[in-house]
Amino acid sequence: MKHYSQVAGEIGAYSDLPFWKKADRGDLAYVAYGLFIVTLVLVSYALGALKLLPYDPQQISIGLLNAPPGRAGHLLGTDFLGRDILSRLIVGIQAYFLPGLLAIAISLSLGTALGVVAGYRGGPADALIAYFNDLVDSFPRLVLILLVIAAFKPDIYYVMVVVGVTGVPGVASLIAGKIRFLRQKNFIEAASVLGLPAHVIILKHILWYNCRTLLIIQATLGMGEAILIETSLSYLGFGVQEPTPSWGNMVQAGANYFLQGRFWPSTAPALAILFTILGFHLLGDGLNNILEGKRKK
Amino acid sequence: MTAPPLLKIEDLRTYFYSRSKQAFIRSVDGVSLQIARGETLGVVGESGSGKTITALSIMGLISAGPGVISGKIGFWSNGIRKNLLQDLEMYVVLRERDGKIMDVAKDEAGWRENAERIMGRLRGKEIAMIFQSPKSCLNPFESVGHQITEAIRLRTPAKDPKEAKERAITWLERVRIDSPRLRFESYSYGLSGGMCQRAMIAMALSAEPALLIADEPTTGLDATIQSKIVDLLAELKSEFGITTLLISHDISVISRLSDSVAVMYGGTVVEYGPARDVLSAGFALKHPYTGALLASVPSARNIQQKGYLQVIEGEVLDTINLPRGCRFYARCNRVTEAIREKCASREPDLREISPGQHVRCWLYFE
Amino acid sequence: MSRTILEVVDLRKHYRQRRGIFSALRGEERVIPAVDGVSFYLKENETLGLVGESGCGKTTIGRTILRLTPATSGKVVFDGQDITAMPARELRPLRSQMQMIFQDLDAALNPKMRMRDILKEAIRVHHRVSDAGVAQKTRELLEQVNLKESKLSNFPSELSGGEKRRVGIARVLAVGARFIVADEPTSALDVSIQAQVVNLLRDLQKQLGLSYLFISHDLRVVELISHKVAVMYLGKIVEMGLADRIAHAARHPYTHILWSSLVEKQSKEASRALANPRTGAWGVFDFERPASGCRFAPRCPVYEAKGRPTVCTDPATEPRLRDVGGGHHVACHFPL
Amino acid sequence: MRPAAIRPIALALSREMALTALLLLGVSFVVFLILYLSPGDPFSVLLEGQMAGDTARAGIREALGVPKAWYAQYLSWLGNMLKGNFGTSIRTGLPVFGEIVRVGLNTLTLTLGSLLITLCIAVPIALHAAVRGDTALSWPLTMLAYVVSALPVFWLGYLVIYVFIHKFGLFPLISGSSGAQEHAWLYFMVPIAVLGIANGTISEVIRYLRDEMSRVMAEDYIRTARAKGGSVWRHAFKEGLLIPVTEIIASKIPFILGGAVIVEQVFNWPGMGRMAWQAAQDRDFPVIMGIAMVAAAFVRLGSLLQSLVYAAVNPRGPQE
Repeated sequence: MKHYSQVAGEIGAYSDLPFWKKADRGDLAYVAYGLFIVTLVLVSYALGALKLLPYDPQQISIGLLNAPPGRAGHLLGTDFLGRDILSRLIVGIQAYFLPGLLAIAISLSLGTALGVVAGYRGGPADALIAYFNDLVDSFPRLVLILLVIAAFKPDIYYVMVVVGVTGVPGVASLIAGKIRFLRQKNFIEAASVLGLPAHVIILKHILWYNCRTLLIIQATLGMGEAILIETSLSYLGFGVQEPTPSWGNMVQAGANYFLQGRFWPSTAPALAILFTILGFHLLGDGLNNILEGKRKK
Repeated sequence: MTAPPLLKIEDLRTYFYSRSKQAFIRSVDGVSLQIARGETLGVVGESGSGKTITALSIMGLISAGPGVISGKIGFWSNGIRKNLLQDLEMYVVLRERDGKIMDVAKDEAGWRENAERIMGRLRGKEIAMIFQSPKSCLNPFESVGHQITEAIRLRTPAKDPKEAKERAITWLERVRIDSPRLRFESYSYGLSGGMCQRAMIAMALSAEPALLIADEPTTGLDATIQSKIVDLLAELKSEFGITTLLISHDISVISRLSDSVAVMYGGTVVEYGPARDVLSAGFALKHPYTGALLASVPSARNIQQKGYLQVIEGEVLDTINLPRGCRFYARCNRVTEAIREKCASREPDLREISPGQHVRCWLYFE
Repeated sequence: MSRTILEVVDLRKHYRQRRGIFSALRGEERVIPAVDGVSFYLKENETLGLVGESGCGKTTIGRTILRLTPATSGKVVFDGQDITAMPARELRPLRSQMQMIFQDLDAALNPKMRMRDILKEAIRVHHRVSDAGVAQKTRELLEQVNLKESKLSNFPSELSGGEKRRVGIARVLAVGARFIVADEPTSALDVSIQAQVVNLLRDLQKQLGLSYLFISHDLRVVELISHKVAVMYLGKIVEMGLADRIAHAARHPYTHILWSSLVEKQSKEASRALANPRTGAWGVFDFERPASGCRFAPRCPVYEAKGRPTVCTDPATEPRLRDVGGGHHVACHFPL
Repeated sequence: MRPAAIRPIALALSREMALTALLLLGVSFVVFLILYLSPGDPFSVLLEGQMAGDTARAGIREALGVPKAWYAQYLSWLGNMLKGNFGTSIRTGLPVFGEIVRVGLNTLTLTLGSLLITLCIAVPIALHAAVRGDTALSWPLTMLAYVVSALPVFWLGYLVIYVFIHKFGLFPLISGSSGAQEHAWLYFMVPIAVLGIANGTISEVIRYLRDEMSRVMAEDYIRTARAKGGSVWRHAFKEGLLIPVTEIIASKIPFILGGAVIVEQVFNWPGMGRMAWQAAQDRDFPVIMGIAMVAAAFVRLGSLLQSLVYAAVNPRGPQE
């Protein structure tokens, strides 16, 4: 049985309902979880940068190899060299946080610029950008990164420039699509007939009012993507090298001890990766459903 | 004994739920209508009056929740006598608060199966329907002729493809599509709006239905094409004598084709009677809304004197915030002091004030 | 004697339609003559109705005059100044006087802005106005288009059709428009709301001396609101004159058919007299191969009745708009 | 297939071929550019293994007649590649093209297999959600999809290896090349299953298919089909399922190829991905450049399929 009920006799205007009342519970849960993860990452990044850690992530203690969580004050236990897993996880964020931001910055700025040119100008610019998009999409991302690593040295910032550039087509086509939608409704023509100069139409009406939620969502999804790439690379041995901790190389190091039945040193960072990426994905989708409007069934 | 009406709708209610406003959209809020065999009933009303939702409820094409929640739809056709909303009450639990339905619990999956059992053989066979914007009503990936043949093979004894194709072509000729054999193979993007609508009409009538529902068949078409489609419907009506439920916001289309007319406002029927009375400006016993609607269409007199159009103040009723009293009270200009209190607080019911003429207005009730 | 506010001379707008990369390489290019040599003038405080079936180019004329799409050739003179090729900077002051109301109710409204901000932006687009000035002007606009003050904080999605159209009009008045191209302003509205908007447009014309180019396929509304009417067919004006003469004393066969197709006026005899078996194939404009000479010939009953005279289809003697008395212009060799 | 349908397909095919050629040219240029910009002079890097001194290398370059200008180098490299000569691998000295073809097939099966699995999981869930709407089952399913697509695939790989191999002693964890064991097909299937589930695209694929399906179910011509009493599936299939699935195939192949690199590493799977990893490790340029080209060709293959299906289904011809 599906239940529908109306509480109030008189319904106020739609706009004075605060947005969390209008949104549906599932999306609110997504956004809440996402925001929790983002704050956790920010706090950990700060802690890591300021070196305020429960233990020194590099400090080896022979007596406590692969200790289970909670043993001898190590909240999350220790790894195969007896180093505290919690501190290493916190420091592990350094590996992807700033590079991730760089990747997002590149894909959003370039993507928006190309999207606006394609959407607003149209014609040959549109075809050129479509070609650029196809070109970037033709490369499997990891293969392109391996190529860059082979040519240059495996520095995370080079990699994140590549991740940023390969994120550009996605953003560009979303922005161009939004502009085409507005153009279809003659919105852009109505604004220019009124006398609004082009830069006002683009910056204020198109980007600020109609594209800001879209860009926030792309930023969250972009961060999730950056984490996935960084952890995969450090798993492949190209990311941060031992002994500095990164979630990827912690999983990889811990995995060797599966055969001895010790799962935790590899599972802890894997769960960290899982929950963080999940957080960013849910935040992006939740915001999208609330702000951009879920497609009504 | 006059023959029983082909279709009899009693107190039909179809609601939708706006999750963002957490309130019911009461699209159809107690509609009662009937169509005699061979007659054309015109339903006129503005957007949001519930005329299309009524038609979709008859056909059982409402998918959004909660959908049809109460009412009876009696259907009598050669040999079939059925209530299309058979034991709906078993699937729906309604709770009212001060006269308005505030809670609905509906077993939607259960009702969907039950409705499918009832309507399965009727939809497309006994009752056929054509829609607005015909170009988007045809499958863009299949040729027009093929879709008509499918209807024929589904709903008529002509199962063999070749025979069905021939029959489809004769129907294309019948709806005056030029060079039907060529058009048979063409796709909807290659046809004009007018021709798509003719193909839809052919598709609907090829199953020889007892009842044809036409929902805004001429809206969106050019003036010259509109009149051609209206002519075609008139010819088919005189030739086949098919019972039709014609829905439109264009009063001239309704007056041209209908025998009796129902005027809908805010999800209810406010006036119902023979077309020549309801739609003739001179006829006195008329619901204020009908009168105002007729007056707001530029008539020859208006145009002659370049006079102002008689306007109905205010906005079209929003079917979420329904007022307590008569739905048209806020925009009505014939409220007299004697009935103002009743109009504002109690909703009038649809009563027969003269033979065949039903009105929902306190003005005519003592 | 009211001044001429707008004059259009031999306006043309041809769209080049490329089929695909390959056809472009082969230079095969289809030119669609959307507007093919249109001339008219419009006086202050006057409304010119522009009617014709969809696809006849009436909207394109409106957009070309307002320079939304560049004209292929011809001249547009606004208030005495030739604006066809005027650079954008110079055009800007004039721009505020020439405005457009779009068919799509949401065209003028940014879906994410409240109505108050939409009007404030329109008021401030051409000259700096203090906050108090804006508030005062907003109240004035609301009163002119009779919108309730309470609606100021609503988003466009919360407004009804009629309210959206009125905000569109208020926005146009805010910049001080004197000439408005109204492209199908009533077609997306219900009958009762249409009547309100038609009355509103006429009131504004009386109060502010506005002049309208009223584009619509709703003949009744055009007849009511326009002083003069121009009938278009396949990119050309085939008849132009006073509104009631066009409606009741049409001289061009197409105009007669258009007005006689008004459903309720159509008595059986009128339609049968002009019915032409081949007119069954209405509706599909054949742009690719427009008939030479008079473009209406293939569907014209008079051309059929007169035994298909070659004068109609010979490109040299293509019928030109000529005055048949009392300022009434027709482009037909055998006016009714 | 109606004869009339051949023309749009031929048109779509020729358009796609031209685009693919242009794109592969672009890819080759990007690959060369990256190489050219790399700190070491590409040729000195190439010859690093064999020749020690700078002067010696300069001599070699003259001898080989290696042109100075960068575009001349690019053109000669491109010319060789078109003739099938992708150069020789620095590490193995074998012609790159032969190597790539040998392992390319494995990666192709791995990629297409996992794509198939992703679709086999995603399509039923999406259809269920589109037709039934929100049911008790749909929330857990979407949550599971989210978790699975956020899962690090290498960790899952290790876990699966441990469970399948260590626990059940199914097959020894040695290089995949020895096909003799009796459970060879299982060894073959596990990586495909792992990549199919954990390639990080499942939740997006489900959402895209569900949205497309619900959009089509709400189209007018489906309502006509219902009103006609016809089968909704027959009408909704083309636009609601066939085209979105080909869209997914074309757009997701790059992601899955990326995932393949990792899965091949985890499972010691003899594929292009592992070779690319190896080449990156040893800075073995010809190999990595060859792999990039072939990977790009794979991706273009996907979009070729997509535009073919679209042209075959949509009578209007290739344009939107």
